[in-house]
Amino acid sequence: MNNQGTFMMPPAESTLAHEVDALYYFIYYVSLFFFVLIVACSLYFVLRFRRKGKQVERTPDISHNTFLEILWTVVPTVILAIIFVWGFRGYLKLTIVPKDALQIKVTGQRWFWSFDYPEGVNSLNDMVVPVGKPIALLMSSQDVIHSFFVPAFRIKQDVLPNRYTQAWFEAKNVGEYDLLCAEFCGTQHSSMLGKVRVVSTQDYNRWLEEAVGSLGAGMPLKDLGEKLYTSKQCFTCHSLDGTKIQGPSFKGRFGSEAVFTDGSKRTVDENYLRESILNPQAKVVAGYLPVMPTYQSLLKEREVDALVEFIKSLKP
Amino acid sequence: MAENQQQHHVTPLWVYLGVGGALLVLTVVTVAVAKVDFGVLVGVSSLNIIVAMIIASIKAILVALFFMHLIYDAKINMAVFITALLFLGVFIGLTMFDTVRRADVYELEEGPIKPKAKIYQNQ
Amino acid sequence: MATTSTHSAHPDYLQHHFSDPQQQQEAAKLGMWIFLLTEVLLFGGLFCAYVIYRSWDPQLFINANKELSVPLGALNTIVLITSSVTMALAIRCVQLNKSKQSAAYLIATLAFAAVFLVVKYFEYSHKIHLGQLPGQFYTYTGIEGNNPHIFFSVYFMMTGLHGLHVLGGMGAIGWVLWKTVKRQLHSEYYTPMENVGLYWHLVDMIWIFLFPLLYLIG
Amino acid sequence: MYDKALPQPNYLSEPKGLKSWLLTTDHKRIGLMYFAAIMGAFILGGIFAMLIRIELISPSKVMMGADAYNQVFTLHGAIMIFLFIIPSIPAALGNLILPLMLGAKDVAFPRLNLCSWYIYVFGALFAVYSMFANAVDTGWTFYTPYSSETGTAVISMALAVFILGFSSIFTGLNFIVTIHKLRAPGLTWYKLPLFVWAIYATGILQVMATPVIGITMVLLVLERVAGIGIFDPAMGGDPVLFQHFFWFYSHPAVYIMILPGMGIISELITAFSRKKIFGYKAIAYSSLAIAFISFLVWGHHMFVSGQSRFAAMIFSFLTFFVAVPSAIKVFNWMATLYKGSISFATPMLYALSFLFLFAIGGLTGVFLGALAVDVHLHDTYFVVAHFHYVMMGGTVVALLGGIHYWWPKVFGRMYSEVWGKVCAALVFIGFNVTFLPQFVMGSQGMPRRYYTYPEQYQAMHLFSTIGSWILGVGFLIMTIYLLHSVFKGRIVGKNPWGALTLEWETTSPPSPHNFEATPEVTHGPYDYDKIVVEPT
Repeated sequence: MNNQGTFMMPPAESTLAHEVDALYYFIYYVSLFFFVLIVACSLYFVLRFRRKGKQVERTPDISHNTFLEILWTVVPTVILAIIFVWGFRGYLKLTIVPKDALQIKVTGQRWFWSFDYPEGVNSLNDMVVPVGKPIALLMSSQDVIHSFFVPAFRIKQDVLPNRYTQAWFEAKNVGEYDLLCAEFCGTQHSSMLGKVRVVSTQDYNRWLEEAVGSLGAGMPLKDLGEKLYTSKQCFTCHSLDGTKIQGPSFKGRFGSEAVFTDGSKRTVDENYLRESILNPQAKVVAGYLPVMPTYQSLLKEREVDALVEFIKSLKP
Repeated sequence: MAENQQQHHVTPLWVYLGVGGALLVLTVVTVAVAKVDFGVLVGVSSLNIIVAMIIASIKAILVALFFMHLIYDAKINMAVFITALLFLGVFIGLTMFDTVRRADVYELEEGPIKPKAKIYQNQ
Repeated sequence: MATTSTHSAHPDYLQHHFSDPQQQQEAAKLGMWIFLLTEVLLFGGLFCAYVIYRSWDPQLFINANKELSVPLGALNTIVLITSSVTMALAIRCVQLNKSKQSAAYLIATLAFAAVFLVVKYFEYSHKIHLGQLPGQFYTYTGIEGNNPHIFFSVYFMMTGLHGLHVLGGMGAIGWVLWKTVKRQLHSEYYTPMENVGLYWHLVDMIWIFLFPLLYLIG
Repeated sequence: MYDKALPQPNYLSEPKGLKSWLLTTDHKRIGLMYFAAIMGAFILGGIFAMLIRIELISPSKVMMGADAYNQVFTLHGAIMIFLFIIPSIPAALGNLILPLMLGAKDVAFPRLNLCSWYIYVFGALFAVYSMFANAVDTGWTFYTPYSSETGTAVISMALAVFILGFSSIFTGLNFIVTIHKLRAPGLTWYKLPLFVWAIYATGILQVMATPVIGITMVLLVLERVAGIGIFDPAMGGDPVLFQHFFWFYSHPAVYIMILPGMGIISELITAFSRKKIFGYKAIAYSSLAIAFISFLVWGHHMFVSGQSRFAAMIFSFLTFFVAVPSAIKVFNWMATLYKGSISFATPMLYALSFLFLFAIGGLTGVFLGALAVDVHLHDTYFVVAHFHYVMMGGTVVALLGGIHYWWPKVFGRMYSEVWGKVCAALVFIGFNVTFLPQFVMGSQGMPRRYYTYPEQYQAMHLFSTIGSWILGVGFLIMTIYLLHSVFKGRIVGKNPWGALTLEWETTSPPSPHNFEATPEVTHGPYDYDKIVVEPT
């Protein structure tokens, strides 16, 4: 059942999406009916009773019509009551998380999403979930309010810094769906995008093992560092070719002289790199804003070493 | 619109002194009552706050009616004052609908995650 | 100014667009009451913050409340109530054309207001000395419960804003006192004093609610 | 057609001198000064709007960076709302027309009226200052904790809002007392024009809602300056509480914007179909009903903000009650057209386009009121399109209708009818072209306040930008012919439209004291069945 979505709505990919669409289109057609009624009536009256000629004549004394007024008060109220009840029932289904859901911890922070799986796997901006299984999202923010919004699943929930909020969905089809931030959160609010990759259960399990596996030995540090450079979103702020984005470029960084905002100087060595990863606000290079979030809980010991190795390997 | 004698209402002296005395007595009462613990009424944190509020409301009504001449004045002024209190109640009441009922479905949505959000820890 | 109102004498205090003094006084009083409505809702925001934070952490409010001195609060309440009484008597005297007595009562009201502010000054300096201040300036360690500074944020916001209104009230009373001494207010025209009286009674009424909420918890 | 000089004495020419204008207590002059200030704010806000639309032509950078874009859309929102649309109809047209409609010499407190204008200018200076002191980038909603930690000039903009709030309170207070106390003899409540009922309801809203935004802004400033931590999550505060404080004012504020617009539409529809209003009491009481129910529904702005589900249900339920009075009004206006004698002067074109646009705006509000659908539509371009349809399609179109309707009364000269119709068409077409595609973008999932956006919306954004240019052209031409008519327009008599409300019984422009003798009210405001007045 290919699901292209309609003119007004994106593809309905979650089990509840079609219910939201059903209510949307019910309101849409009721509104269309009343809108056409109002515009047609007004147009007809305006053309039928337009002023002909210059002379001014009296108009009839129609001051009110009790029946008509009761009608157009009661009918809208009844329709609105129906919409309210339908909307509230849908809302409860959207927000009450089913018992057997797979729980993923979502953390929103300034300008990327990080997902922690029960098995200890962490991925940034890229949530891999099995198809046909309810997924519960336990969400919190590290700094300002963000909002977890997946149009295809029709779910949206603000992510608050001081409280957990929850959302859930069950994807119907395998595929890749956009994840956006819907609450204004600063400079890169519009590029705080992510992907929800819905895969078959086997692929999901294979991905999980491979992800858990990569935590352990096997890959040489430099290659692991290069993989982390992309998967941990370093590329959004630090380039490899010398261009300045939100942060200094990694190209030829190692061994060069760094001048900080407070004017002090220091050569870039392993300790400085390690400290800048785990505690970025400690020493901020002059000309840059202290907006880098801490990776304290996001990187394992081995991953920090891998990143340092990778940065060291980027000769000028 | 003839220049009739403006019938400004002059409140008799004993009314002012009586109301003043009543207010002072009520202040003493409310301080004394605060020391007595009325125990906990179901649903409300403690009965003390209700008693304290009742006494304060009596004092406020006395001030409004006699000192602010609401009892002698045009009814529109009374209506304005009551509307103010009504909508103050609406403001607090509806906000409480949210803050008190946050844990309706899930306990974890109630209290703060941890006293300090991460961003401030390393500053 | 050709006004068609029948009576000849056009008192100086009557503004051109009102037809008679009665209408002007009622308009002024209604305007004042609407202004008092905005004051009630301005303080309402703080009362709402108080109620919400107390409902979240009642125990913290009870612990923090022990730091406030009830005698000083009660003294302030009595001082403000008597200042309300003297204010009401001042209006009564001006209605009976006893300007001298009215001026005396106004001075008494100013005195009581000053006493109120002095007591507030002692309370604040004591808290500043101990470090019981809102937000980041909170350094006091005697209260257990997380974020005890929330109580003092609410306390300083409410009593601070109320103190500002007392100060503003004293300015207004001073202005009315000057007009009474200048014989501009008399039994025919005392609207300014009446409106300042209304404002002063509202300031007193807000303190009547503040006192039990902040000082007499649990 | 007689081309004589303007009737002397009129409030425009006498007394003379700049000082007489700056220290005037004449409600008509204060109204004109407000009108000038408001149109300046509208142009400023409009420029920001055009910048946004140009930037959104393509997902990548067109002319400004992300920070600049965030500041531009914030300033567009803040200036348009606090400096233009809230004071526009009550302060400008209300000051000019309300006392005339009541047969009064002036508002109840003329000095307070002038003081509220100066407070408005003082607040506007704060807003303009914060524009140049590295602007504000929090959106006009100032949500904490972002607004309490961003480096931009949030403090001066918050103080601007705080000060502008007082200007709004004093205007509302002034009008409520004026309507209660200064009605001409014989002018009972049910003989009042519906514009007066609408201004009365708006006054109630201004007076009761604005203090709460005042205390909210004070708390926000203290949060940034003294770090009191009431809204700061790190110190035990709750950002959702800020949203409650903010929206308790901001939802009644959207009714402060639309109610006066509805009042103008009642005047226009009756005057130009020359027919008694259908359901006078229904429209009058629905204004008051909107005023009171609007205080109960603010939570529908926060359905997905982490609010409790119980509160979400209560707010959604109450939101549907606030929709009913608006629907009643639209049906009553439509019924007024029945068996009228309808002329298509420019104000009537604006009234008819109001019916069309406000119907769309109101009906799309129902989408956002239904809980399940709002979860998908919240904070998307669907919401942007909804509130532009109601605010611009509703209030601004009604304001333009009101400006054209009372233009001869205020200046004594008539604008060019041909250009008026051209601009009305341009505004109508440009508006729809700009905002209709945004409904579709929004429901497809395009979030609000996005500097770059997914590729699939590019065509619709381009279409919308072209619409904004048509709108811009429409407003430009309108400015030209209106300014031209102030000096060279055809001079008109007392009642160019043949309407029956009191303001048309005095000269245009009116004398400094409005009426030679206090008018005796004998007939209702819309008794077109009893009285025929020849337009002069």
